[in-house]
Amino acid sequence: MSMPVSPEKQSTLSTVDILSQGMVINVGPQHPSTHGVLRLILTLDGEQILHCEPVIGYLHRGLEKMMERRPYRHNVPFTDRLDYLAALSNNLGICQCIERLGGVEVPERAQYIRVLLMELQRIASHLVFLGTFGTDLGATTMFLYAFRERELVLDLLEECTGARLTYNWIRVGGVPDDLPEGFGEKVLGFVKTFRQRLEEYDQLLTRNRIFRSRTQGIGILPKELALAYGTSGPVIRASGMAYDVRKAAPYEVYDRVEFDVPVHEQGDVWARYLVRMEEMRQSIRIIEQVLRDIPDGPVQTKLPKVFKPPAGIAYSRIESPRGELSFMMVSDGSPNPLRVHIRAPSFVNLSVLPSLLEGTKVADLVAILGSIDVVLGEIDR
Amino acid sequence: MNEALQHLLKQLGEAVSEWTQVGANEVRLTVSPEHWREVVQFLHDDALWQMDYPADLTVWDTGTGFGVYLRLWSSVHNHNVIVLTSISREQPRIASLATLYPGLNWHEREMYDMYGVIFEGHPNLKRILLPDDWEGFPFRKDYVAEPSGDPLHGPQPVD
Amino acid sequence: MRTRQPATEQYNPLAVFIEGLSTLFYGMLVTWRNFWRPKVTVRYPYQRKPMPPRYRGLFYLKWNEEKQRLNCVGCTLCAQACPTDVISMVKLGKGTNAGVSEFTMDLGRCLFCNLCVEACPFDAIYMGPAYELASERRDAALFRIADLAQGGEEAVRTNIETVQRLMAEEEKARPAAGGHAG
Amino acid sequence: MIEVVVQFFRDYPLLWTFVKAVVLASFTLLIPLAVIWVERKVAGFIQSRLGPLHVGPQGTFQTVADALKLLLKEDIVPSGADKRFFYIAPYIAFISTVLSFMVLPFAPGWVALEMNVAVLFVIGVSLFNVVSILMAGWSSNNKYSLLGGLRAVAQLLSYEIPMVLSVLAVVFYTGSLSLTGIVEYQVKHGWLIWQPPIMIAALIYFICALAEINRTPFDLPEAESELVSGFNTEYSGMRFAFFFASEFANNFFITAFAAALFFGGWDGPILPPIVWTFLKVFVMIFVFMWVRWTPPRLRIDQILRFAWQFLVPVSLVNLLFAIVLGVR
Repeated sequence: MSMPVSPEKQSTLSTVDILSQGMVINVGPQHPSTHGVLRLILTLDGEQILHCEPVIGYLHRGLEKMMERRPYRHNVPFTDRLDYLAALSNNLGICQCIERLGGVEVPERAQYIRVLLMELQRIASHLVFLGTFGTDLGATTMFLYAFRERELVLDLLEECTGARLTYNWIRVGGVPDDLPEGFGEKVLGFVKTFRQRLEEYDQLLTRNRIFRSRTQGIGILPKELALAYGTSGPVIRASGMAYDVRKAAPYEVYDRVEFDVPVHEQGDVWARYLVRMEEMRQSIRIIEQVLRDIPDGPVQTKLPKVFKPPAGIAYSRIESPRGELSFMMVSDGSPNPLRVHIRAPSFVNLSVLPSLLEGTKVADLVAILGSIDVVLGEIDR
Repeated sequence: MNEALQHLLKQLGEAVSEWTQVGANEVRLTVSPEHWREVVQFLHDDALWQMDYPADLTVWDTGTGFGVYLRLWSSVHNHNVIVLTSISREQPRIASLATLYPGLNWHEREMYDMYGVIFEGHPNLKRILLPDDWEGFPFRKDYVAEPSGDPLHGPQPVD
Repeated sequence: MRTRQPATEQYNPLAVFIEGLSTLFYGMLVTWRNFWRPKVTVRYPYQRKPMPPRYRGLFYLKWNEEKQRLNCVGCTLCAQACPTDVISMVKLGKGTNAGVSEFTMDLGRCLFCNLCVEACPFDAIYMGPAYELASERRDAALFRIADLAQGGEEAVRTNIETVQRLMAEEEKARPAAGGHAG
Repeated sequence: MIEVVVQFFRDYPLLWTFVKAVVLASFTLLIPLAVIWVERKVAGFIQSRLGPLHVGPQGTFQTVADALKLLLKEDIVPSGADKRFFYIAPYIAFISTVLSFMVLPFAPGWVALEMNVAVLFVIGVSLFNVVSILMAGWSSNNKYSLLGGLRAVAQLLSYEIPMVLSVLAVVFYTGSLSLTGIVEYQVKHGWLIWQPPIMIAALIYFICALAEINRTPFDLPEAESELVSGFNTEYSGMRFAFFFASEFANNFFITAFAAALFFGGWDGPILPPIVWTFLKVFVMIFVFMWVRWTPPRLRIDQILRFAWQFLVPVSLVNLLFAIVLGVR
């Protein structure tokens, strides 16, 4: 419970001595707000956090090693289990990496479909953030509302891909099948509802004074620190750095659609929240443009049965809802990769947590951790 | 990019054994492990590079040695640099960059965890994903994963 | 260590109180509106949502009514496409008319990734709409041919009979080529 | 026959009070069943769900089933717990609630213990609740419980003061410390809520009541996402049921108390008085739940700052107004 005190000191304990001892408290691996099996060893002074040490690895499955033992294209379903809230972006990441390694071209229509699915996925993932963040701060109703709308996205994705969570719907060289009949209208219908619902969220949560006082000025991540730690996604954009892979290194057809990268300067929990809310609006914009511009054509490139890319190193980076998701593959010319490495955005973003937490209150812990929005599946891999 | 690359080669010509430019703003450098820290420090400090964003660091097992891969990005110039090196299997040691880029701290710990590569000068080099008492480095190609072992505490001897 | 706590802005309790109360009321309007909205939940065991046609649930082996057999010819392409070695099968006969006498899927390892369905050139294996596959027993995850085939036990029996009959016919038609199997 | 019983109790008034106490105690145990069911339904409807449906019509017996489940559960005491305090804490919470029910006038004459200092009595016994929470948090030998208990005490004590001050405003206004007296005053002079200083007092009371019964935005003592479940983390089975019951009974009481203080108690046309009391209480409970399911929760320092920097001075000034305006 507290640090050991030597016997001679024990007799002369003053109030100051008692206060200077930290209480060590374990948050997780089973805790309602760690969003998975994350364990934080906190040293507390009352409600003040003196020190935080994250302990990860409870979900480690050795995916990277598993991938070394299988042919390239067999590895795509495993990536569903990385960031399970945005499985499609993992699929895209690994497929892009394999495509670069093997020099595979992707048909235009497939690229548009990929972007469409990616943005739907982003909305679904940010809605999970919104809901869990609301619960973390005590607004339980927000959770249900966000999940209600996420359900609409999942229904759409289910109709297109046939699965609700582990989609595995992006293949090396395209997507396995075209969009189902009438999918575009359904997406537009969803977009229409979702616009109104976003307004409602703003009314319920964003404008709420309590919510703002819980998030503003909390967990400030300065721009320099955000860069030096290599954070990405909404975390770095909330710190005033307009780093979005979709703009910095456009992939698929992101250079053909118009959208803004929301940036906030404050770097606090509030800014990270706002960035994600704004990103959902931008995703809607992208979806509408994609549905307008999508060309006809094939959706998949024919590939040989045994796919052997030439020896070399390739990497791909995409903007997953959590940040820069990067796959790196080393090929030695055989059907199996020599090495697959996954640069998980949550892994990097979480490493900044200890420095954010020092000196804050326990109650802010959940707000800060929630605002980083980690998924343990991709941290532990 | 070209100018910056020339500048780099002029300054650190002997350290960079191989370089290729990929696309407009990406370059791949192969360096010797002794110059690892020096090259990265240069990329970090030099005004033409300012590689301030540590994107990725990883290690792979080639069977005879370990390859090290570092990807940096510059928020100022939008340069991408991949720095590659290879280290021997017997002496898997390389200079740590964790003090230069705090973001590489966990990456280096993970690579130590999985490959047993010692990052010299790392402030807190211990296992990160696996339990502290795990034996061996499971991502090495010669690691024998015993499925009959206790999943929590590494491979157990099978009689 | 307390330096990280941000300096609070000019704190005017009354303004904060009024703002807090008004935004609370504003938010309560949202909850009030939702109070009267139709509910979105489904009373699951009694009510079910229809599954979309592409839904990837429990597998089935397609039954060919015309030929009175399963489409599967036991080519093991699906087993090769599977990343987790779910599928194993016993081939029956050989050549174009071959079939399977046993087809086992260990769904305990299955990722439901659809790769086997895509790999099948014979239109033989599909994923259906059934999704309640959880069980308390490990062996319940082992689906044998009779569990997978459309038509169950009887279809499997008919399938074997058909394939054997076809094999016999083929044998009869080309008695000279009997010796060397491909 | 009835006359004999009535005569018997008239001869032994203490026994009569005891009978009333037993009836009230069972009432205190039963009313949470209704309140919890309402809570679940309201929460469900607000959240686009249907709430409990399975047990009984519209799930009315769901809470009964849950209560039975809790009664049958194993009684677990954490090792290293301070057993005496751990055992006794839930009952203290419950008794404090029952005691406050004793002086509550449901209708004319429907009061278990007619007391001319009822308001003081309520304020006094409700503080037992704080003690029980501290006991539970401390004795559980769990850091989360301890943090929750300490938070709860800090919060409850801070909000007790403006609450008492706003109640005192009513007392000074009506010149009565008896709840029945206050209600009768309102029956004669109209509801107090329409008097300006009492209106502010009612608002302050409402906020403090939210804090006293640990409702969002003041649900810190049991902030699920931070402290697992706060002071009652280690409790299960019967003891948890008592905590739970006392919390919801408290919810009922605090609204009934407000009805008596500000909304004229049983006063109302046509319907019988007891119906009016319950009507007012359940409308207020609904509002409490409505508030509960809307905003996020505050942080402990914000809560305390709000109480000490805003509510206490405002309620003090308001009390002064009430005294000045109330003197006739």
